[in-house]
Order: sequence, then structure tokens, then C-alpha cells
Amino acid sequence: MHHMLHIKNGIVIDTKNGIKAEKMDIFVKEGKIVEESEIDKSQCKVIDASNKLVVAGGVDMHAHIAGSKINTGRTMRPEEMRMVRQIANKFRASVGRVLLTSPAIGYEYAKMGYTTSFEAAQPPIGALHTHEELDAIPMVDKAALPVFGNWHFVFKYVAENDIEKLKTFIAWAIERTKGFGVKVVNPGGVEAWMYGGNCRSLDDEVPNFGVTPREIITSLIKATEELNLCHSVHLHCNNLGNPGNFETTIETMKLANGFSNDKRQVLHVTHVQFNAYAGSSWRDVGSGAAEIAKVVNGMDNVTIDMGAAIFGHATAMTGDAPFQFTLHKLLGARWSNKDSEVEGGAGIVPIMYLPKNPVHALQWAIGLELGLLVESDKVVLTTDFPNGGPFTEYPYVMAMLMSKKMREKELERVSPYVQKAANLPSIDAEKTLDEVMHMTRALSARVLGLENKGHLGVGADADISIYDFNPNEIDTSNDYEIINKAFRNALYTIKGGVIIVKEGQLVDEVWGTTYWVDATNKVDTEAIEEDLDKYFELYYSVEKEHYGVEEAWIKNPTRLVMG
Amino acid sequence: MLVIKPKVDFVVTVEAEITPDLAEDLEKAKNFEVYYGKDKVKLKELFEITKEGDDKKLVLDGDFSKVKWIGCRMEDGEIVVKGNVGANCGAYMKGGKITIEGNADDWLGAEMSSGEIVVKGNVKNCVGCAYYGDMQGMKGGKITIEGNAINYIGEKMAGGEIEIKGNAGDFIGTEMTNGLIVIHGDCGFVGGDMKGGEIRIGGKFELMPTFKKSEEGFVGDVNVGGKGVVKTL
Amino acid sequence: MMEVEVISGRTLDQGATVEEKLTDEYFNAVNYCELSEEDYNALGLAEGDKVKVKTEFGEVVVFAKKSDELPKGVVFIPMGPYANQVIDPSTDSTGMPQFKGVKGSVEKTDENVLSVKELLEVI
Amino acid sequence: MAQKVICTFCGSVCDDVEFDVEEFKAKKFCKLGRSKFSKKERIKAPMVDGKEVSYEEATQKAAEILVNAKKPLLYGWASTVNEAIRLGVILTEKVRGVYDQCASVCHAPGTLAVIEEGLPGASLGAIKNRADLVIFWGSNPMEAHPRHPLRYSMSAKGLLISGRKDRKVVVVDVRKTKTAKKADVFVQIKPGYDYPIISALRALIKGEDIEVDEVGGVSKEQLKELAEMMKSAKYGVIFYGLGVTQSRGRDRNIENAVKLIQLLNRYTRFVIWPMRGHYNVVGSGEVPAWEVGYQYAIDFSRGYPRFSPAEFSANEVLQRKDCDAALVIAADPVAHFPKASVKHLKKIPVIQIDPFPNMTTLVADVVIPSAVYGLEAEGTAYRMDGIPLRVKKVIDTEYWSDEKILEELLKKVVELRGE
Repeated sequence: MHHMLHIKNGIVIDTKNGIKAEKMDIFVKEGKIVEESEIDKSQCKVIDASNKLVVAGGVDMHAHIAGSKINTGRTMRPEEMRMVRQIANKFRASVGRVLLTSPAIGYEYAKMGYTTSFEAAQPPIGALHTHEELDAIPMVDKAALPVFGNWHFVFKYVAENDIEKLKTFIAWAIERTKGFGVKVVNPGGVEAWMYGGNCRSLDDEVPNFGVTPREIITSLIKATEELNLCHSVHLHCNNLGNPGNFETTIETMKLANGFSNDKRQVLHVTHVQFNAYAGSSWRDVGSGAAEIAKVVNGMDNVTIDMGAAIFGHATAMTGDAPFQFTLHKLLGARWSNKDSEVEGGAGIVPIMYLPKNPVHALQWAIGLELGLLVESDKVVLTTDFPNGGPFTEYPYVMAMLMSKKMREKELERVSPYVQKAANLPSIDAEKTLDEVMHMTRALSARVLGLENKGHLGVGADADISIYDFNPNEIDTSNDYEIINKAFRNALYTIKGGVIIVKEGQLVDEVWGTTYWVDATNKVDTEAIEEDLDKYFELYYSVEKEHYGVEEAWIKNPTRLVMG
Repeated sequence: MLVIKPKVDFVVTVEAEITPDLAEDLEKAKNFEVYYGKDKVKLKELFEITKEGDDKKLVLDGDFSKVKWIGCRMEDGEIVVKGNVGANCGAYMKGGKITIEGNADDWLGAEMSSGEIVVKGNVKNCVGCAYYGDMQGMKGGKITIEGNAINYIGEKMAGGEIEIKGNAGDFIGTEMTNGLIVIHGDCGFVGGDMKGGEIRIGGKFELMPTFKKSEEGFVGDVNVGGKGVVKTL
Repeated sequence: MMEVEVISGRTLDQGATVEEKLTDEYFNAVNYCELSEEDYNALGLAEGDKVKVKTEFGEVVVFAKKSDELPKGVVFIPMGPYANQVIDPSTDSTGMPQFKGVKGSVEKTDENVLSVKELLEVI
Repeated sequence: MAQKVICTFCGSVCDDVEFDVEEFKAKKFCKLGRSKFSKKERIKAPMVDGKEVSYEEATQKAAEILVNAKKPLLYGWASTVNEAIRLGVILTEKVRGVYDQCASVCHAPGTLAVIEEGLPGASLGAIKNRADLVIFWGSNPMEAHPRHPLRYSMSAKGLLISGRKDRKVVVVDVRKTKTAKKADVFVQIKPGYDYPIISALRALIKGEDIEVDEVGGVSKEQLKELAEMMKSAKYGVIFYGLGVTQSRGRDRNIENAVKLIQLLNRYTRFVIWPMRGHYNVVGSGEVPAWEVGYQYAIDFSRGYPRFSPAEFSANEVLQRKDCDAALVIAADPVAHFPKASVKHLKKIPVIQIDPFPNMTTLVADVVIPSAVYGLEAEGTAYRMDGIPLRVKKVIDTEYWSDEKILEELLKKVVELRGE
């Protein structure tokens, strides 16, 4: 139910608006945060938040929550679905260990005080499927990022160095897929995989197209910036998952040089943990996190997210099909693959991170190192769900970033290999609560270009989470157990002004919106019509007029027109 | 010892995860919750329960072919089923003994790690197998079938012993890594992707073409670099 | 009588009439058994003749047809209610009955081919 | 005027076909699709115990049957759209019944193989663009998916392939089917020997010798040739069909085939894909997978989903007499299930939702006629390769759509349960 809300006496952290653990009241009307004067106090529901932390709802800017990949993952792994979180009652039955059902995804985010989550890789031709699953996730706002980096249209326009047509194509494609921005996964590498290969360096040529990952990335950044989309290019780098790949990652980040945007980064490099390995083989693999952090910290136009690895079960699922095959060979595990028309591909492999396994322990350490060494205004907290592990473990990561003591305790149970191959044991830095709230709210919202998310200023969406501790009284270095527990079970989660969670329990079900970006006003799609017709006739297996998603097919869409 | 008799002919199956632990307390046993279709009911609503003596033993007297999960996860004690029994009997069993005087259904002793199961009659499929998505089937203990079995015997088996006195169907010891399967009669496909362990067969069988003849029998499966042994009894 | 393996499967006619189950077209699309020329001749069959197909799971009378697709010893009945009288219903824990490769026999018969409705009555 | 429509017959879901509403005439369709888009006998009105009633009354009676049952089976779903399937899954969860779908007697063994080994596959567009070797294994598209060879596989043109001549086509089957007659190579096998043949191929591809001269009716020489052909393809595909899933070995055949594909990808590119039957049988597995975690054979009696084909697949449930009511939608189990299963269906209350009278209508207590998707109602369907397509509504009808019927049914179930 929609109420006017008066959240009273809470201790607010709102980094975007410079509020650092100050006692203040928050007012909510019609799903938005409003001035006190807008509220009729006699009609208003009061929430006493005395001595409790009040922040904006968490924003997960990179997770795999919807579409054919996670659903094939569920199908492949019935053992994942045996964990029962909730039997059917007022709410839907909810099951899943790391891979969750769609209702469970919404419920678990809500319980943690997260209110927004973005699907980070939407196969364009599968867009309707992705949207159907997004529509099945209750509680949170959502969106999906279509993948561009191996799409033949992109290769063609990059090869022709025709940025205008590339821009037009991007605008067309995002509109057709009801997508949110430009996701790039192993540019060129997935096309090479169609012939059994990969593009591991920025200058490997894509078979039959004469273009390189370097050119693809640069052109996509240029086009995205000229279109001035709300979100930048969102890049899964080449050479993922291979020892020594941190150099590729650094070289890739430098491609952002020369581009700028006064609102946000021009390049977001995602789940960097998987791209931050030093060494030359799995025998001498080490952490490249410090070198990467140095580069990111020295640039003002690149952001990253951690892609932290959590010990326990996970499922690797990416558009990086050649990497997934490598992982399958490495682990001898089940393997699904999907080559998709002329758009790229994807793969899925179950994995389990074991503390005593040297490589896994190193991956665990590297994720945390990135969170610690990169400035808090440039690194978002993620696990690349479900690749690095469950998003339900974000509270663990939060606590680890804030407490060296907790890290020391955890280091005792992991492979000693970490001591020599990683930086983590020697890192003294501890993030503050403000910083961690920034990394999970204001920053992720800014990276995505969502102006009404991640903060509690007037006009913001009334997505609010309240946690059961007083930030002014907690010692985050020592009270890590309290932190870890409190962030798992929000005292209140408020979504669009509706109380959906109370004391960690679901109390109401809401359906968030699905954002999509419309930049077609900035281009004339006529310019690429002939190319589209030709490609659809020759290389697609569906008709062009049946390709894509209409807004009316989406449950609760929000169209964002690019200015 | 408790004697448990069905009171009615069951319209749909009953899921009763009963173990010999129940023998300790009659009241507790009577109020033990089981599923009858969508209804959660007390054991006493469906079964007549009487206590005879103090040993840790259940005697299931009657037709239990529509009762599933009997003896699941049991650790010790004894269960005797006087008639037939439903699916998943003795699944995940850790110890004790189950004797079934009639026939058993699918998934008998699935993923069991210790203990003993004896079936006087026939059994269906997936004896000692791994449930879907799990990496290992039976890890220890012994299953003896006096009659026949159908398909999927000891799939992904990692230890223990399965002995079938009669015939069996297809897919014996598929992806088996350890343990012993003995079939006195005939069976169908044997040894696909077998990595280790031993299969001994008394009658006719169809071995995968990917085994190599050696002094100790046939060794394979070469597709997985297996060291499994298949030989005649 | 002849020992055979019975298989069932889709055909174009069966598919094209599958949403008209209570019509003669569907009846004609599924009420026959194909035999290899060798088996057909061995049973002394001719156009319009009927055969009784028997397995451990049941029996059914269907029209006999000659086919150049089948090897000797294998007979084919289009998927549907006639085939389902004789196929192996057990799923062996997989959920899938064995619709193909069921050992049985075929013999020439004068008995009538039941209609779809009559078939349902006898189940 | 003919307009482009999307065919709702088989898993090929052809979207280049045309339909003239005024003349009620289908163009470019195959024989199967034409039958779908033609006028035929419909169930006239909702019925309870053979008497015509309103939709209201029929859904009320259906809701009562479902709510009163200890364990209802809700089966079918392959020939309806995702929007209806989703409601069906939620309905099954509400009444704590068993959800099963047509794949159970079709391609579900392939799903079990996905659990064991995964599914290294490709969209049909990727295959038409790249595959220089197409193997139909126990599948016969000329009869079951007539336009598949033309649009996606045998003679389809694409990026690297200019047509039939650039492609080698192999059929592995027990019969010399119509498809086999069009192939370059036909490998005739003994019924039930797919599994050992695949094992032998794996060994030969790995470079291991096999110590037998023949496997399942195929000579070692022929196996070696096939292995070599697979290994030397640039991009190969196995399209498997019911010949594999419905015969001896079932899911294990496919599991073994997936292992073969895994191995082949160490040498070249190779994919495998099932020739799914009904136009949205993929959706009837995908929807429950995201809603409740599993594709089929799902039991909700405990208030949460559990998966077990041995216990909760429709044929097991029926043969074990483990359901006391059934809702059948967009399927005809009385025609397509073995006799032993049909026996129990005849004994319990049955609700049927379908546009057309069929054998299940003859045993149903409640019959609820529905609109034909693709023609009279729109919604989302997944082609055999998982590609989503929105099937269209091109003509008006008085019939309720499955989605509307289920919405109403769900509402009434909630009311009856006092929630």
C-alpha cells in the first residue's frame, strides 16, 4: 500500500548529498522523497528510525538475473534449486542456493535493502525472454544491457569507420531490445570462437572482418558518447580468466583516454577480479589488482566493479563463450554454450570456490583488493552474480572492506598461496561505512546514469533501506559481525514508498519498473535500413519485423528519452 | 519396536520420512508429520501404530508401495517392510538395516553412505544412484536384491556394494568411480564412462565397445581413461 | 506370426490431422502399421489387409502398409492411440515411456480396426 | 490481403509465412502449418458433464475440482503461450499439485542430459550461417518439421554457406526416412543402440581403437568414417529427435552425445540441438524454470517445488495412480499416452482447456474451449532454439484465451481457498 511516510530520527548517510551519518527525517509521498511541507502529518505513517542507519536502497549495477543464461543455469543445476527459502503462502514459493528463481531474486534483494538490479548481458535476439524474466522478478526496479561487442553490424561499421551508422545502429538496437546501454563482452573474441579461436589481445584480428578489439571498443565508446547515453560503454574485457590478463585490462582502460563526460565515466570495466591476474600460468598466477587500481585511480573517466569471488557454490555464465569452454576443460564440469545468430554467444559452467584451493583463494583476495585499493568513487561492489557468487553475500563483502580484523580472520582459513601471490594480507586500508554505502548506492546509480536512485534528496525515488544499527556508535573495524548481519536483514526496505520488508521479513509485494533507453530521436534509422534488411534476409533466422520487443509487452516500463 | 499398519488404501502417495528413531517414543511417532498429497497429517491418521518392546525397530506391516522416503537418512536401527515399499526408500541412509520382504520402487538406497538394504522381491530403477545434479551416488554400505532390477544400477557409485541375484536392465555402473556391483543373472548395457570400481556379471550382458580385454577381465571406459573392471562371475 | 520390433513416430499426415482427432482423416493417419516389403510379403499381405500387433503390453488391430523405409523385422505405427496400445508404458524412472523399440509380433487378421472412440472404450 | 503471421504448429515457429484473413488462406506454410491455419471443428462452448455452460460456471467447477483434490496433475502447456504457462505454474503452486508438460513424452530426456552434461548449442541462425556438416540423429524433419531443412539446416543459405552443396548431410536412424533419402550419408542402426554407437565414436575421435568389428549394426569402418567426417567439419551440428529420446537409453543417449560434442570442440566447432516438437514446448519448460526452478515433473505438495521425473512426470503420476484430478491444457494425453496411463485418467475428474475436440475431450468432466494462439490470440512463444517470438492475433473470436481462462481459474481458486 502507498502511504505518506515520515521516517523519523534516522541516522542518514547520503553521500551524493553530502550527508554523513546525520540525524534527520525523511518524507515520502507518492513514491518520491519530498519536502516536509508536502506531507500531511495526520495521514502519514511514521517509522521511528531512532539510532538506525537510513540509506537509499541498494543499486546492483551488474548481475545476471534474467534471460536465457541464468535459466539454462537453473535447468542445468537442479541441485541448486533444492534449497527452500520460503514455502508458498501470501508470497510465492522461493527456492535456490546461489541460482535463484525469479521471485526469489526479488525477495532476497529486498531483504538486503536492495531495490534496483540490472541484468548485465542481454543477448539481443533473446531480449523478449530477458524481459519476461525481468517481469517475473518482484520488488526491484530493473533493466537489461544488450551485448554489442560481437554483433556483425558493429564489426561492419567499425571496419568502415562509420561512426554515424554505428550510432544509428546502437540507437536502433537499444530501442528494439528495450535495453539500457551498450554492453560489450570479449569484443571480437566470441566471433573468433565460431571458428574455435578467441581474441585475447586488443590487436587480435577478428576472423573475416579485419577489425580488432581495440577498434571495436574505441568506436563503441565514441558512438556511445556522441549519443550521450545515460550509461557508458560497459565492458567485459578480452582475455578474461587467464593469468597475466591484468595487462590487457590496463591497456583496455587506457582506450578511454581522450573521451570525457561531465556526468559520468566514459568506460565502465566490469567484474575486474576476473581480469586482474598477474603471472604467466596457473602455477605462478598472482594478483594484478594493485597495478589496475593505480591506473583506475589515475584516470577520471573510468569506473570498475569488483566481481568479488565468494567461497562456495557459483555458476559461471557469460557472453564470453570461448572463456566458458576453457573453464569447462579446466574443471571437467558441465558446459552449455549458445552461438547466437550473428550477435555473439554465451556459455555456462558450474563452479565452486574453495578456500583451500590456491587459485580460488587468490580470486577471492583479488576481488577484495580491488574494492580496497581503488578509490571508493570508482569501484562498485558486485560479485558478478552468479559468476563470483551470490549477491546475498554482499553484506560479507561490505564487512570485509570495512574491517582488517575480519580479513585477518578470514585469511587464516584460506590457502597460504594468497600470502605470496596476493596483496590482501598487507593491505591495511579499511573503507568507511560512508564509502561502502557510496559503493553500493550513489556510485552505482551514477555509473548507470540513474539520477533518482542511490540518494535521498528531494525528488529521488523513495527506495529506502533502514538497518538495525547506529552508524555513529558502531566501530566498523571491530563490529564486523554486526555489520555482516545487519545488512542481510534490513529493518525496513521501502520500495517506491511501499514498505516491502520489515525486520528482514517480506510484508508486501510490489512490482518495480523496467527502464529502457530511447535514443532514436538522435539518429535517422533510415541510414541503416538497407543494411538491416540485407543482414536480416541473409544471416538471421527471423524476420526483421518480428525482431525485438514492443513496450506494450513489458509489465511496467519506463522509457528514458536521451537528451 | 513399532508395528505400523496402513489404515486405508491411499488415494495418492504418502511421503513419510520415518526412521527407527521413532521407535523410542510412541506418542512422538503417532504425531510424526507426513505428507498425504498436499495435506500435512499425523502418522496416526493414516497408520495404526503399536509399540512392542524397546528395540530400535520399525515393522511396516502391509502394502507400503504408495509410501515414499521410508528410512531416508536413517543412521541406525532396523526397518522391516512386510510388503512392498515406495520410492526413495533408504535414500541418503547412513547406517542400520532395511529389509523389504516384497518389492522396492525407484531410487532405493540412493546416495547412501553406509548401512544395509535387503530386498527379497524385485526392485525398479536407480538403485544406489545419485540424484539429478549430484556428483556421487552410493558411497558405502550394501544393497542386496534377491529378485530382479531394472535400469540405472549404481550410477556414479563411489563405494559400497550392490548385489542383484536375478537380472537387471541397462546402464549398470555408468560413471561409477568405485565400489562393487554383482549381478548374478543377465543385464543390458554395462560400464558406460566407468572410471573405477568393479562389476561382476553371471549371465549375458552388453559391454560398451570402449573396454579393452585384459587378464582380469575388461578394463575401461577408455573414453574417460577409466580403470573400471567388468568381468564374469 | 512374425517376431518384430515395434517403433512409433511422427508422420506428416498424423501431424496435419492432430488437431482433428475425431475425424476420419486422423483415423486414417494413425491406424496402420508399416512393414518392410520382405515382412509384408512373408505375411502374405495385400492392399487393405489388417494385422494384429501384439506386445507384452497389449495388442491392436491396424491396417497393413508396405514401406521402403524399414529394415526387416522392424514395424512402424504412427504415434497416436493405436501405437499406444502396444508400446512399453514404463518410463524406467525417466518419465518417458518407451515409445520405440518394443519387442512384439505381427500377424494377419480379419478382426476389425476399432475407431478412435471404440479404442478408448476398451482401455 | 495476406499478412505476415507466425506459425504456431511445430518448434520451427516459421515467421515468414502469410495468412489472408478475408479468404482464410495460408501461404508459404508447410502441410502442418496449413492445417493449423485452416478452419476445423471447434469445441462449441464450455461444458460440465457434457452440458453446455458459461465460462463462469465451467471455471468455477474447474476451480472446485482443483481445490478439492489432494494432488491434481496440471499437464500440457506445449501449445500455448508463456503468459498462460506462467499462470499455470502459479496455479499449480497454489493448488499444490504437479506441473508437467508435453516434453515429458518428447524431449525431456534431453533436459536430463542438460543436467548431467550441459547443452553446447547454437541458435538456428548460427547453424544456417556456419554449419558445413548437419547430422540428423533419430530425427526426421521432412515429416515433423517440414520447413526446417529449407529455413535452418539442410539447404539454408547463410554467412559461410551458400546452400545445400556447401553442406554434408548425414542421417543416423533405424529407418530410411524421407530425410534419410535426402542425405549424403545414411547410417542405419539397430533400434536401441544409439548409446554404444556414440561411445564408440567418442573413442575413435579421441584416437582410441575399439576392439569390436561392429556396434549396433554399424561396421567399425563406417564408424571410423563418420568420426573422421565429424572431426574434419569446420562447424558441425547434431539435431536429435524422438528416435533418441523415446527409445532405449533415452536421456543417457543424449548425455553421451553431449560428451561427444564436448570432445569434438577440442578439435573443431560442433553443437547439438533437440528438434523440439510443439511451437512452444520450449516455453513450457523455460517458464517454470524461472518461476520455480525446474522445467517439468514438478511437485508442489509440500508448498515448494520439487523435481523428480520418476515420481512427478505425468506418466509416472498416472501409472502410479498418484493424482486424484487432472487439468489438461493444450495437449491430448488420452491420444498420446500409453494405455496404462490413460486408464487412470478415465477414473479421475479431468478438466480440459483446448480449442479443438480431441480424445481427452471424450473423458473430460469439464471442457473449456479456448482461442487459437497465432490466429485468435497473441502471446510469447519460444522457437525450438529458445528464440522468443510474439505470435499474433489476426482474427477476432468469442473464445477466451488460455491466459484469460487461467486468470479466471486462479482468481476462483484463491477465493475458494479463502486467501
